[in-house]
Amino acid sequence: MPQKTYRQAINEALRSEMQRDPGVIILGEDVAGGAGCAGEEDAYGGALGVTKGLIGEFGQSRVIDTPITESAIVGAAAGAAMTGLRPVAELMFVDFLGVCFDQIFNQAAKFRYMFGGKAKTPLVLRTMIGAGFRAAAQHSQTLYHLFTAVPGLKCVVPSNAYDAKGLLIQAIRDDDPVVFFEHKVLYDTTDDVPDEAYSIPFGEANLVREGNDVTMVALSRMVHFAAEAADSLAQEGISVEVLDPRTTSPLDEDSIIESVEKTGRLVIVDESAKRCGLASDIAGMVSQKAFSALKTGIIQITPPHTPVPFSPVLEDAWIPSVDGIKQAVHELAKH
Amino acid sequence: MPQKTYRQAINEALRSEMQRDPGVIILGEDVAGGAGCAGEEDAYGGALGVTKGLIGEFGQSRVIDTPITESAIVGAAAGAAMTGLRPVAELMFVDFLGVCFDQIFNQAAKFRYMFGGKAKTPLVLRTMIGAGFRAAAQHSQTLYHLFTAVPGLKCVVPSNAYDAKGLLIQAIRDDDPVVFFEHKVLYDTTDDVPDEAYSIPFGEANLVREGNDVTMVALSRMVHFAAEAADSLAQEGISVEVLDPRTTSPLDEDSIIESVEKTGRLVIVDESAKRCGLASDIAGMVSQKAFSALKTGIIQITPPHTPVPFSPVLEDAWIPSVDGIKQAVHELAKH
Amino acid sequence: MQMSHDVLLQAYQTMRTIREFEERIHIENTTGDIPGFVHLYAGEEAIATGVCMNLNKDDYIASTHRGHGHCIAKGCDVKAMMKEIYGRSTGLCGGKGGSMHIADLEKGMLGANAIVGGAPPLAIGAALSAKTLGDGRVAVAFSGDGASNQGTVFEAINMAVVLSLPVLFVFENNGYGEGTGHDYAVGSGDIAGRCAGFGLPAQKVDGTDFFAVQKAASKAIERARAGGEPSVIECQAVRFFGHFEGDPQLYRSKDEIESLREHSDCLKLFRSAVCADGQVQGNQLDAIDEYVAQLIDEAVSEAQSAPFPDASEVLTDVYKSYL
Amino acid sequence: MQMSHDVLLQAYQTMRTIREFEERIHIENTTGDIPGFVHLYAGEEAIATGVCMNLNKDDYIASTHRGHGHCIAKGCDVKAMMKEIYGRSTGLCGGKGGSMHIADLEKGMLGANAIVGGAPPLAIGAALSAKTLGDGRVAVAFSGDGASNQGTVFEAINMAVVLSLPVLFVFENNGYGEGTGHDYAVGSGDIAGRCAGFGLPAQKVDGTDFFAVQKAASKAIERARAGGEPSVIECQAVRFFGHFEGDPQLYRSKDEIESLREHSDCLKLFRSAVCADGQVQGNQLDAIDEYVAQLIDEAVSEAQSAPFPDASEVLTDVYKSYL
Ligand SMILES: Cc1ncc(C[n+]2csc(CCOP(=O)(O)OP(=O)(O)O)c2C)c(N)n1
Ligand SMILES: Cc1ncc(C[n+]2csc(CCOP(=O)(O)OP(=O)(O)O)c2C)c(N)n1
Ligand SMILES: [Mg+2]
Ligand SMILES: [Mg+2]
Repeated sequence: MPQKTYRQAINEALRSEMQRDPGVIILGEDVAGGAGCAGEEDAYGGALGVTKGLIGEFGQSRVIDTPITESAIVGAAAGAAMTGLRPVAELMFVDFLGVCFDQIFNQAAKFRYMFGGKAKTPLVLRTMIGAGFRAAAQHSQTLYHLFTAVPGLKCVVPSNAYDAKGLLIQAIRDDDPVVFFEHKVLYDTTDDVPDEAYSIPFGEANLVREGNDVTMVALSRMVHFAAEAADSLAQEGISVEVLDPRTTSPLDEDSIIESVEKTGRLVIVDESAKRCGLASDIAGMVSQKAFSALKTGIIQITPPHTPVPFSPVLEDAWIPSVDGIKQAVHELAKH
Repeated sequence: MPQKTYRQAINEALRSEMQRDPGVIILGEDVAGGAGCAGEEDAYGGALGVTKGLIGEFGQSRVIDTPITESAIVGAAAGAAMTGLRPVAELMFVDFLGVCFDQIFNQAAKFRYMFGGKAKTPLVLRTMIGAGFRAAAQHSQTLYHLFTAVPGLKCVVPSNAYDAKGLLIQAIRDDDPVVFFEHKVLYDTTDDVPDEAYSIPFGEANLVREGNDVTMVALSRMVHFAAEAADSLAQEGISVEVLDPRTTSPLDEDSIIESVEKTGRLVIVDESAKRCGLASDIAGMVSQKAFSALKTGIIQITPPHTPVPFSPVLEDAWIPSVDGIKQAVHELAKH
Repeated sequence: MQMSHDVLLQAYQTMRTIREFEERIHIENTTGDIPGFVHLYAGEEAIATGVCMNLNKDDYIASTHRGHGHCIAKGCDVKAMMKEIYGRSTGLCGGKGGSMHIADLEKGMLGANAIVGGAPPLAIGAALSAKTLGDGRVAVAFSGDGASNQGTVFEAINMAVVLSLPVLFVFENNGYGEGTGHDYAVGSGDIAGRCAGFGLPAQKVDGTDFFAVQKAASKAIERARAGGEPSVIECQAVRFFGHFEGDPQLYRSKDEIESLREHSDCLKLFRSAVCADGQVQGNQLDAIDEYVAQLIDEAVSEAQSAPFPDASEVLTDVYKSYL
Repeated sequence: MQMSHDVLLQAYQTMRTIREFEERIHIENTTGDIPGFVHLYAGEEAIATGVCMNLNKDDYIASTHRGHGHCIAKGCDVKAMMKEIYGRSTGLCGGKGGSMHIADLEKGMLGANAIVGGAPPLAIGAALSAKTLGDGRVAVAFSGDGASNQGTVFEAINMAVVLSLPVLFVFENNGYGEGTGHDYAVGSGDIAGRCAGFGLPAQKVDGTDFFAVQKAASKAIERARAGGEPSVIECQAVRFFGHFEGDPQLYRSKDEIESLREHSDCLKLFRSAVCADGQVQGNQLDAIDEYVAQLIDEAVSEAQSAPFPDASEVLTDVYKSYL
């Protein structure tokens, strides 16, 4: 099967859905780039090149460069979605939610409920998350917990190229508003990705690695750290099962509980917030629904309760590490 | 001791701190009301009358009516706080955070860290939370989880008039940005409130009721429901300890753990989100740090994962209830 | 353009329906039967009516917290609206929305909106749909004077200009944002003027004058429909009731409302204009008044006896599908 | 007002320092030693310098993602800045902020800002402090042309007008917001014009002409200081490098930068202006060039050998006090 990057996989998903459905449009800042300039059209193709090439195929009316105006971008997408299009809006960095959150959390997410079931809002908001680029406190956050908390939204956190394509196709076809979180450090990672369109249903965790001693739930980039830790632990004779929920809303509670019932031990590795983040969400769920299966306390591995620092030394210390994960499992395995 | 409402208590806290420190100013929409109108000054005194009377004492230069422009309000407060004032800004309903979140979560909250410890941002953002007013999906939310998740912010959730006064005075004197969440249904509740100024430190839970069988952690309005349920359960011979953390950030983990170590059972009652809310945050913390003390699973009682509905019948069903709490405890007590 | 007799009667009926709807809610509200926050549109009827009569059923409007008038003018069923305001299961939104969230997508009414400045970004989205699908529709966003200070509104206006979207932004300047005066809150005091700076035609009209509103709106909507060009209309308006029901209105002078009702009532002004030049007979309007009174009467009594939703419905309609 | 010889040399030195700082970072950046996103100010020196030379040390500025020039013009230590950009513990922010968050509160520099439109609301807050405390200070907010489409910016401008705050909003219109042209993104194409609609004086000046900027800024800042009146200046600017370091700049025409460097270099223009009328000798400027080259050289080598923070510092400076 062809090897493709996470970036290419996302681009392919967009292309195939735009070919399939003329109602799919893309809008955002520099999603093409070059509008109103003397040089090339498609000069950017998105800040990190994810939408490159689409304007050439679909034209300016479907790949729409906007001013720097996130409330208008997200609001326009929400309004367009409730009136017949399937817009894919781009919020360049999730850190910018602070200037446009209303349009997604109070508007798009709530239309259906407020209007008594009569609205359909098939909107996808693509956005970039994650530390690791030395991009500092306002360009490095992993904020999917803020969206996961919002009833009416679905949240997708692909950890690899294959999932990114299938989940994005699903997101675009979905009739509810979906926020799609792309981890910036993953764009150049590669995977087997079929050329044809395929979709991955929401709410179905991926079993990354089977194991019997410890269940490890990890999200987005952390899946790779978890798998690496699991490989290393396997050599010590500790068998770790790694689960990637792939979507945080809906969350595949069943698969997590089933695994915990097998292993009796749970570690959660997540780059979102230490407080009210996904790790505590999952820990809370398991401690309510599968308590009797637990042999020992649930360990959450998250960044500290601090902003993301700039200096490489500090940022590296901020991001959960493979070593930190292994240490936590050693701790657990004692029980 | 004089009986005062939650509303009066907050008003008194503002008045006493404004008397004490000329750097304390208030700004927000209709915090006085009547600016540019033919009728009375102080026509509103805040949407629900909380700041009434202050403009009379402190004048327009310290009680500042603003246009409807939340980013400018919160941003101005953040900018003023880092340059020598102690602004108390009002975000009328917390539901409006979507048009101004950037200025609090990316700016005010992060100054100190981003600037290497050199900034001081003594800002208080007062805001209204909670269902129960038939105010529907965009005016009834309890969103302190979104702020609690943000490193750099402190979050205060007073459940009664006495605490409201002491905690607000503490908030105004505090050198970090504080978000102060007032539950709209509590404004008319009364309590013994001393006339003089006093402060309540952050991160110290209030032991509302002692008990031995079950620990119940409840926040804001839910403290009253928890206490009512506890009273009723006491008559059945179930002894419930009720803890009110009073601040969600910092969170008094020690008191919660200590109580769980005594009772072995934990119920959390919270009006914020079911997903990534305070209930899962606390459950996750306990399941990591005090697992061995638990005799049974932790129960989270929250609203469902839906927006807040308008119709009284639906809204009443949405809000956690005393009956629901009692039922959960019966469930627990079986173990 | 001369309006036909029928169109005049229809316009009057719309305005009268809005007025009666609001006056009646004001009365009924005192009984405590109407839940939640209610913001009445009485006094501003000529605006919603003068604008929406230029729209087709499948054109779009996006409204405000003060949305009853826009709903009625866009053709929403008044009985279903009343039931919604009473929180009943047969309301337009099944009782889940209430006054601040009434919507009727089949009528192109994209919702009242409880967030000041919430609607304009949505309206440009509807206009973007129209442009992309080439279906010739247009969108209208209503906002208040207070909303004209909210950043989202300017973002929407600018984007409409940049993308040449078929949208009209209507500002209803009733002089107040809650209890804060327009003259205080709006730098320059000139909403149309500040909008014009974004590169689109912006006109000021007397919002108590149905004909003036209709004429300006018709031109703007034609322009949008023909070439995708956005525009702005600022309507000077008057508000007969408080900001919300229960507002003691201390910020207004004692005789302001009385004087407005006397001199600036768009219904009275309409009646004298059309009767003066003999286009319409007074008794034709009286008949409409009677018809409307009856209709609203029925709407209220039907709403009061309509069933509440079942508590289990709290869980439905969150997603089209979820797990 | 004629500027003294010393002031002219000082202005030149500031501009040259910014230029050299940025040109050198551009070179050093290719080695990969400089972490993260870096946005260079080269080409726009006359703006930061022409504005900030009218400010006192205790006046305030709030800046953008492209903030090095503003920092230097406001008097931040260039060596500490360079160390910050290299992520070192002795940097201005201890390595926690980096290029997009350099701040120096003691110099009234309230921070670069990685959120487009983030600074103007903060600047009005600083102006509110000045007004409340009556200390006669003023605040300046810098924004780009792209930022002029962000709602927060208009909110800040409107509030400054409403509250009569001593603040100046400077727009640096370098023609691009990332790879999107100003002509496309800014409805009406006239930033000063759209700002004027909010009720404050707004002027357009040539941002490559130090004297024009200085004159306009001086007037606006005096007005603010005297009576708390806000104003706007839009400066037509040029950007010599890409949006960020690493930007292939495909959206620009091939010879644009060359031509700008030839004809629109504010430093060259300054030199010929002051030398032409004999106010300053060319060799005086050459001496400054040499001094600055040496300074930046030291700044870079000192930064490169400065220590990184200790990993444990990740946990400090979140709160003044917590638990
Ligand atoms: C973002 C936001 N801020 C504040 C409010 C509270 N609020 C509701 S209506 C209103 C006044 C709106 O004034 P205007 O736009 O003039 O409309 P009017 O009520 O006069 O029709 C305010 C401040 C809100 N609902 N949303
Ligand atoms: C709210 C927000 N949206 C988008 C961005 C991404 N971004 C950073 S700089 C920039 C362009 C800014 O253009 P302009 O204001 O003209 O400033 P210039 O870069 O030209 O100096 C963009 C889009 C951001 N940092 N913040
Ligand atoms: Mg108004
Ligand atoms: Mg620019």
